[in-house]
Amino acid sequence: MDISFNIGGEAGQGIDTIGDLLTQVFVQAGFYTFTIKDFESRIRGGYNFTQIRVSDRPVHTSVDQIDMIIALSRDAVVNQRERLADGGVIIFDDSVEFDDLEACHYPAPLEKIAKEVGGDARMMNAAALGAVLSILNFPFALAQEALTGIFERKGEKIVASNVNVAKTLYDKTKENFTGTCKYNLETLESGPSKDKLLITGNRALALGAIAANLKWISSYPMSPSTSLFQDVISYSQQFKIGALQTEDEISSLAMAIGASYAGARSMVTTSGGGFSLMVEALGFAAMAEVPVVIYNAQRPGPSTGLPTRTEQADLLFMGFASQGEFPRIMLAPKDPLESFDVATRAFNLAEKYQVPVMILGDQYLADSVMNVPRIDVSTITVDRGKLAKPGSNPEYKRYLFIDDGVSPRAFPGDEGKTVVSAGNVHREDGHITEDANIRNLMVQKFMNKIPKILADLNPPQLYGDKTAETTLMTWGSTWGAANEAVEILAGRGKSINQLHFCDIFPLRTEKLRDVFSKSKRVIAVEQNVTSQFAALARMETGLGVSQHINKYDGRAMTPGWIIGKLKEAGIV
Amino acid sequence: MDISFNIGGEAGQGIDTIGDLLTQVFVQAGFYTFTIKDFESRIRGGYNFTQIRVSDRPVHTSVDQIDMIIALSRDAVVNQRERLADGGVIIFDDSVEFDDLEACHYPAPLEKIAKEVGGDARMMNAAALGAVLSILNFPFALAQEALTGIFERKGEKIVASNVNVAKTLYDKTKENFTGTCKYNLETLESGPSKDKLLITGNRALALGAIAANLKWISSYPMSPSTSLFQDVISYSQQFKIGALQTEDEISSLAMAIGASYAGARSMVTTSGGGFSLMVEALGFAAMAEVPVVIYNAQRPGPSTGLPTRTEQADLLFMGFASQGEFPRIMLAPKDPLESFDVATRAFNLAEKYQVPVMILGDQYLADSVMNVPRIDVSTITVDRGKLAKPGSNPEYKRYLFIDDGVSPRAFPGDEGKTVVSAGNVHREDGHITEDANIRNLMVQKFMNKIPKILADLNPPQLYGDKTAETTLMTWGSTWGAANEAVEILAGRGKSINQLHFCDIFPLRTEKLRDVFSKSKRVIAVEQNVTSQFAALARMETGLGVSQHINKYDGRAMTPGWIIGKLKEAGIV
Amino acid sequence: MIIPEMLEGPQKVTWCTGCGNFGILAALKKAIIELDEPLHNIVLTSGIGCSSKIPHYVGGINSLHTLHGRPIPFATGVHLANTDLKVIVHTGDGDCLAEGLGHFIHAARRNVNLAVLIHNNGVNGLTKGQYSPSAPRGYISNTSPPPPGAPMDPVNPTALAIIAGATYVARGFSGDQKGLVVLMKEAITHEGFAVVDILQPCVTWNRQLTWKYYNEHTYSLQENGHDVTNRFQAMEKAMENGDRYPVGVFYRSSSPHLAAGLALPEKGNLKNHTNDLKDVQKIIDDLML
Amino acid sequence: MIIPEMLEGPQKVTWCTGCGNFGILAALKKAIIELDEPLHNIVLTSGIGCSSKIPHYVGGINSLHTLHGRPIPFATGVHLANTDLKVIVHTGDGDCLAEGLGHFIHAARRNVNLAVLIHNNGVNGLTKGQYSPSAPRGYISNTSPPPPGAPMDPVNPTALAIIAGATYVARGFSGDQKGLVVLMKEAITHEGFAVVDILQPCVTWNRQLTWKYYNEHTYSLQENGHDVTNRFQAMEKAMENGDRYPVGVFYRSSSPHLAAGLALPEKGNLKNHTNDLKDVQKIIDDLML
Ligand SMILES: Cc1ncc(C[n+]2csc(CCOP(=O)(O)OP(=O)(O)O)c2C)c(N)n1
Ligand SMILES: Cc1ncc(C[n+]2csc(CCOP(=O)(O)OP(=O)(O)O)c2C)c(N)n1
Ligand code: SF4
Ligand code: SF4
Ligand SMILES: [Mg+2]
Ligand SMILES: [Mg+2]
Repeated sequence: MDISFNIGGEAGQGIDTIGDLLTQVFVQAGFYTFTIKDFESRIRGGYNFTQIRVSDRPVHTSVDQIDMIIALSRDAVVNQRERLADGGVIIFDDSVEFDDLEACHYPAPLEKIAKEVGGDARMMNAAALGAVLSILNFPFALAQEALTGIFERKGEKIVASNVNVAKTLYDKTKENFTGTCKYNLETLESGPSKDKLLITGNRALALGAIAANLKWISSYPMSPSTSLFQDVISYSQQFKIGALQTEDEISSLAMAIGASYAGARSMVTTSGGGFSLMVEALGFAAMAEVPVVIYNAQRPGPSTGLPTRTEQADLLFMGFASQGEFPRIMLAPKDPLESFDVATRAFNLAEKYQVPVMILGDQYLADSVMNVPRIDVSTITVDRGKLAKPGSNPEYKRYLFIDDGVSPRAFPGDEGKTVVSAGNVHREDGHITEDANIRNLMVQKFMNKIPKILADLNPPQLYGDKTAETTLMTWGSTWGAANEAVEILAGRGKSINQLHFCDIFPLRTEKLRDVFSKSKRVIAVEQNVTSQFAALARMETGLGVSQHINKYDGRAMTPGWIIGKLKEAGIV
Repeated sequence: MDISFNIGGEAGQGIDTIGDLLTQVFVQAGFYTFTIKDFESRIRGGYNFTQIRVSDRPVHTSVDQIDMIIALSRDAVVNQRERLADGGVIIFDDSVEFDDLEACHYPAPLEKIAKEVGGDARMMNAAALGAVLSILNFPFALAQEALTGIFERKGEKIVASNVNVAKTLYDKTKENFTGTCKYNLETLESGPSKDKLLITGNRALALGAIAANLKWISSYPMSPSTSLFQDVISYSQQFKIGALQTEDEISSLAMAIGASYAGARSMVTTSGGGFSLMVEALGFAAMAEVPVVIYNAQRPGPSTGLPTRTEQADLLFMGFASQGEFPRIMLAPKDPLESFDVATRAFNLAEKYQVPVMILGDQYLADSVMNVPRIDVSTITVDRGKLAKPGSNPEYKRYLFIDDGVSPRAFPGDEGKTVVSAGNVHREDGHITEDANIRNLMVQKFMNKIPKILADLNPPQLYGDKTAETTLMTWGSTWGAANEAVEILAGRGKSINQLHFCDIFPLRTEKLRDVFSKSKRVIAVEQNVTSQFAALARMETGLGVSQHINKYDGRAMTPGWIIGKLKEAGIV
Repeated sequence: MIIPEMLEGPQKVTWCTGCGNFGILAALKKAIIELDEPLHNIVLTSGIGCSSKIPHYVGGINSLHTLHGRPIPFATGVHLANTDLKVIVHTGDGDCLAEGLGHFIHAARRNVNLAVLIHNNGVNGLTKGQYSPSAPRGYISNTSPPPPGAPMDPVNPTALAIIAGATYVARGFSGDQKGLVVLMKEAITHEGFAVVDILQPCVTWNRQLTWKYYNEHTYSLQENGHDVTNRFQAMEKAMENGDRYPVGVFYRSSSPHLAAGLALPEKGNLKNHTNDLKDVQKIIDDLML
Repeated sequence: MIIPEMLEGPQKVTWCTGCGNFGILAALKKAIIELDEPLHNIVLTSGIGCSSKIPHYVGGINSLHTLHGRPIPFATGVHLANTDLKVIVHTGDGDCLAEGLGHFIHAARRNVNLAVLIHNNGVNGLTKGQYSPSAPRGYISNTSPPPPGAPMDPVNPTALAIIAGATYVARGFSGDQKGLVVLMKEAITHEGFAVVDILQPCVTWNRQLTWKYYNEHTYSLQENGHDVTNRFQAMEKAMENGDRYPVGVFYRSSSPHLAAGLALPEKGNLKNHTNDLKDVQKIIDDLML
């Protein structure tokens, strides 16, 4: 089973809540789901959609073909019907007027029944669910069970009305829907998935950060990063996390660095435009060796670009941002589950090496929802790196020259130590100097960190046949689409695999070299126009990919799109 | 003849004026000069120096050995005496107390005579000049002629007092100086140089910009860029150039873009820290295709680093700054003369391709003084690029899709045309859109500019034996030191040449590939720690240099230093 | 003569139904029509936010839709390059008073000849309703949860503008079309830095500063005998906050504006001016020894 | 007890002989000695400028010498991570009022518990004397040539601070050691955003605002019966400019400071606080279907 739903309508019409409910029912019923959000940079109206893929196998990407469209507006049909699979169904609220719909498509009284039966237009989501499940012949008992689980906390009455609304539409649809649907889930029992944690990339990052003992967050809202910041704020009172919406991004990173200098694990969240404003403070964090975590949820640029859409075009910018040269770490999680892990690693790496750590997400990662296994936090360790021995030490030097470049930290407030930091070239004691020798030693101190960092980063992962002829090289959130493309092609007998990077800067190159030596062709698949990761890889190794596949319209890749591009290029 | 003078003392003691006078006399007398400034980030006191090299052959770099130290403070002796050549002389003001000076060195009553004979302590420069020339046996008649030329404009009296002071010291030194100097210029007639324009990199850029019809400059002071901004301001009333010291760098670039959108050729000046704050607006200029010229006078980073010293470590930062992907141009002049040319080219390139153009200087380029031939401005042309046909055209579209990506510009105020610009993805008419197809076309429009730009940029220059085994690869202001190193080594029979880049982004790679294929080893010589240009070259071509020579202590390279490093590495 | 059709929007408006921005858009069009300046001499600039989309909803007018927080410096450049233009800045409260507050005050003290129209809705509308710097203490939003809601005093744009040196400072209300048109026209024609703080209900996010609230809590300055030439009285009125919002002109004065202090051409403007190469050559020749 | 030797500077002072910063440094040391706070609980923060080098001239004290214009946000982070610290901000007029003006006003309205000491010399000292935002209209410098000199009004930090919401606003003079020590001590111990605008002659660049000028043009607020609790009177005094500069406390009040409005630990501080993993697990488990 592998069904895709596209729920479309105007912003503010509640397509998200329909989507949420649908997803939850399938997750409860034991399936794997993957949901993407496509919306415009406006608050009401326009045309947005949520696309949900449900499968009995793990899924990490959306696909091009839609099996069922749930349309709350005309546009929701018009914009998607071309993608409808053979035998697909369009359900639309019967308040929407169409003259030109094929017979099999189904005008459902979603809003009407929600109001009449549930007494609340917001129960449209249950209504839509009823219609969808009915068309699929999904056993209502399973749906009822799921609905009960979902609304349990809100009380019996809510459960009852929702079940009622859903059942009404379920039955009405049985009567009125004249088409047939290619999926018939009549005999469906519970699916194989035990993954019951529905989570977005942003929320997983937020929870990972909190688990990693985040104590300070200062941000300025910017799509698509804002939900991470808001999530942390929503938990801030429970955990006692200092959280402040600042006047701008300059201030947000400056405050986070200040807080970290004073001993609190700190982070900021933003997107490319906001990161642009953080560049100067990034260099300060590096120079003063103050650990900090920066999350950039990328969106298409340059400039304001497409504010609510997805791209991976800030890689080289972030890799070289700020004047001068210094070690930094960049991590790009592939999906919500890896996001949690990346967040916890980010803070440990930042403090171990006293460098800025940047997490590169994008709108696709940030807003996608998938169900993942329960995350067990008991194994999480907080490694604060080298700390100065407690007790009075008037000789304490914050920037002690030391082989691996990492000097023990102390914090203001620690009795008997003076902690002096500056953005100028400084001596071991932190006081500023223009001495050429000290300058050289300081630069070398910085550079000495890099080999240790490299050894501590994760190498890339090779997916599929190790000896394949063709390799797709990916990083970050495009993993899912490429991974499925490789699976499909391998299934068709093609010799293809995938080399995927999460830890991208500094770049571990052993495996990369190895793959280049074995593959006949390496193809960079990137959500940008200039193949930035391939450029970075070439800068580090001299090895150039044979081909590039680039998507830069702000819409996420799909396996089908990648396969299409590979075909166009005559590769498969 | 090739003499180096090092004039040292505290900030505020007037070492610059001594240096200026000395340089002017030698230039008047027909020699080539090259002067560097080494100063601390403080206003008074400390230890600064000016180092002047005088030669009968063109010189473009300073050297390690000093022939004569003119010391106004103890430090000026202590810090330099190790570098004194055999037979070198130290002149120090007799108010400075030393117990430990060798006999040949000369305590001169500089300040005393300036006051007594000239009636003004500021005439110490003439006094120092007198002493220096006397020791060199430089014919006083030549000096008198030069002094007269220099002070002519200030009136006969000033000429007379200066000549008097100089002559007094000249004579006194003849009496009192007991050492001998290895240089004896007794028989000196006029030198071979006709280059009478003494100019710094910053001033040449300022004049180039004005010649290129700069009409707006908005900057925030930052060493080592400030003198360019101040130079333009000093001419602003004469030429009617709008010039404003803004509240910050964000504002300065935003204003310049606004002014350029409205039709005025615009520029901003800054250093790396200020450029960090301009990154967001840089992306806006790119997205809205508003031409603008940005000058970054680099200094050692990260962060505040060494504010008054030199480095070339912002190359990759500037190459990839700002979220998203867009064409940009980067030019790095090698010396003051090329600076003038680069400034005029920068504005034409910016307007021809409607992209941001960045000039990368550094403290070494900014503050170095050399004498160059008279610059003839009559050949300068202002190419404003494609402009929309005058006259009313309601259909005018600022971002018309067009093969080469460059749409004709119009300006607000032009009757009958509406000029709409935005930092969001926009349609041809400038109004914003989220349409995927238009987005793709816009990205392609941007990318289409790159081949044209590349063809319009200058290829690198190969200096020396075209078939040499070893190539030094350089860019920007390190040209001079490397060039002389190559000359010296070639003179010693080594097979070595130099491949030098002024136009660095996008990178023209034909000649680079050619050189890599012919040279046995290419060595990157860069004023940074990570060999950024070599990294860029490898990113573009896959070709890696065999060796790196890096200087990152903030002090300029010398030919001797480069040769030393080549020897250490066993290359020469 | 400008007729309404000429200003018809090139794009469909994307604001929420009932948004206070509609009133501002309507007033702007009326003001432009009544001012009867040649359209090609008008430039709308804006930052980023719901409010800052306004250039796309007015036809036939030059515009520069810039960066979040930065419309004032961009507009300053436009204005100084061509002082014949009437440059109007549309900016949100987040735009102008958070990210852009420094620019706002510096432009005021420089008395830059701009008309700055603040669409003040107390929230970051476009990023989904976080409290903005003009939200009152205690205001509850996603980023200012209770207790205590927004834990800080709001920025007071009119008071700051007056202190900083703005020479025309007023407050309008999107619900008071007639009054708003007058204020806009005055701001646009005023020679110097003119600010109109416009109360603009955000019907989607702001449940506190609503149409109803403003209808009940605003009163006219001019109808209540306010002396616009008295800076301290203006300040006192500008500092009224919380219960009652005066609407109208707080302060008006005249002092040299920035353009008068820069080396701009006496005739024409920078845009069309050329540096004389002969003069450049002369400088170079004079520098020669 | 703190003895002067403990504060001896780790570095030789690099200021010009006669610079007003010496008086500020001396006053700071006295204030620290008299306050008798444990030294490890004091943090000096600064931006970039001559003035901002001060942390290197006081021994035994934690410091964070930050970026031009940004010491206030850095200091805010330090303070909130550990509210036991006394965080002092040294900032120049260019630093605080040009590059950093937005932060200054936002910190004031948030009433962040910091002591902000502005070394106000009317110029960018360290970059060689360009006019700063506090230079009077007409002030001549390399970037403001005559005519007309600086073509704009100065920024008035005390007036803006009062309007914005600062709860302690004063002016000191480097030449008035005794007075300055008192103001510094008050600012450091004040609970909330405290500003001391310190008149600091720059003997190298500023030929207008000199020792002599200030000696002749300052007068004491407190000796002339000023009511520090009256915001409008404070404003009126703060707006006095040009001929006479009042010195002393303009305004003092009390309102909740930012730390009180954030989710900081009731006991201890963020620095030493730990998120309970059990609670994280519970959130995750609750999220599960
Ligand atoms: C540098 C930067 N930071 C953040 C954003 C995200 N952003 C877009 S609009 C907005 C706030 C809008 O609020 P306001 O200016 O009040 O306008 P409104 O939507 O309320 O009209 C923000 C924070 C951005 N575009 N650029
Ligand atoms: C982002 C940035 N822009 C510019 C500078 C250059 N800069 C260093 S100090 C300074 C001005 C100093 O003036 P002020 O703050 O008044 O301090 P003062 O030297 O007068 O004490 C400037 C502009 C910088 N360091 N960083
Ligand atoms: S979110 Fe608020 S400000 Fe934005 S369009 Fe909707 S109602 Fe208007
Ligand atoms: S330049 Fe001015 S402010 Fe800086 S140290 Fe010298 S006198 Fe003091
Ligand atoms: Mg708003
Ligand atoms: Mg200053």
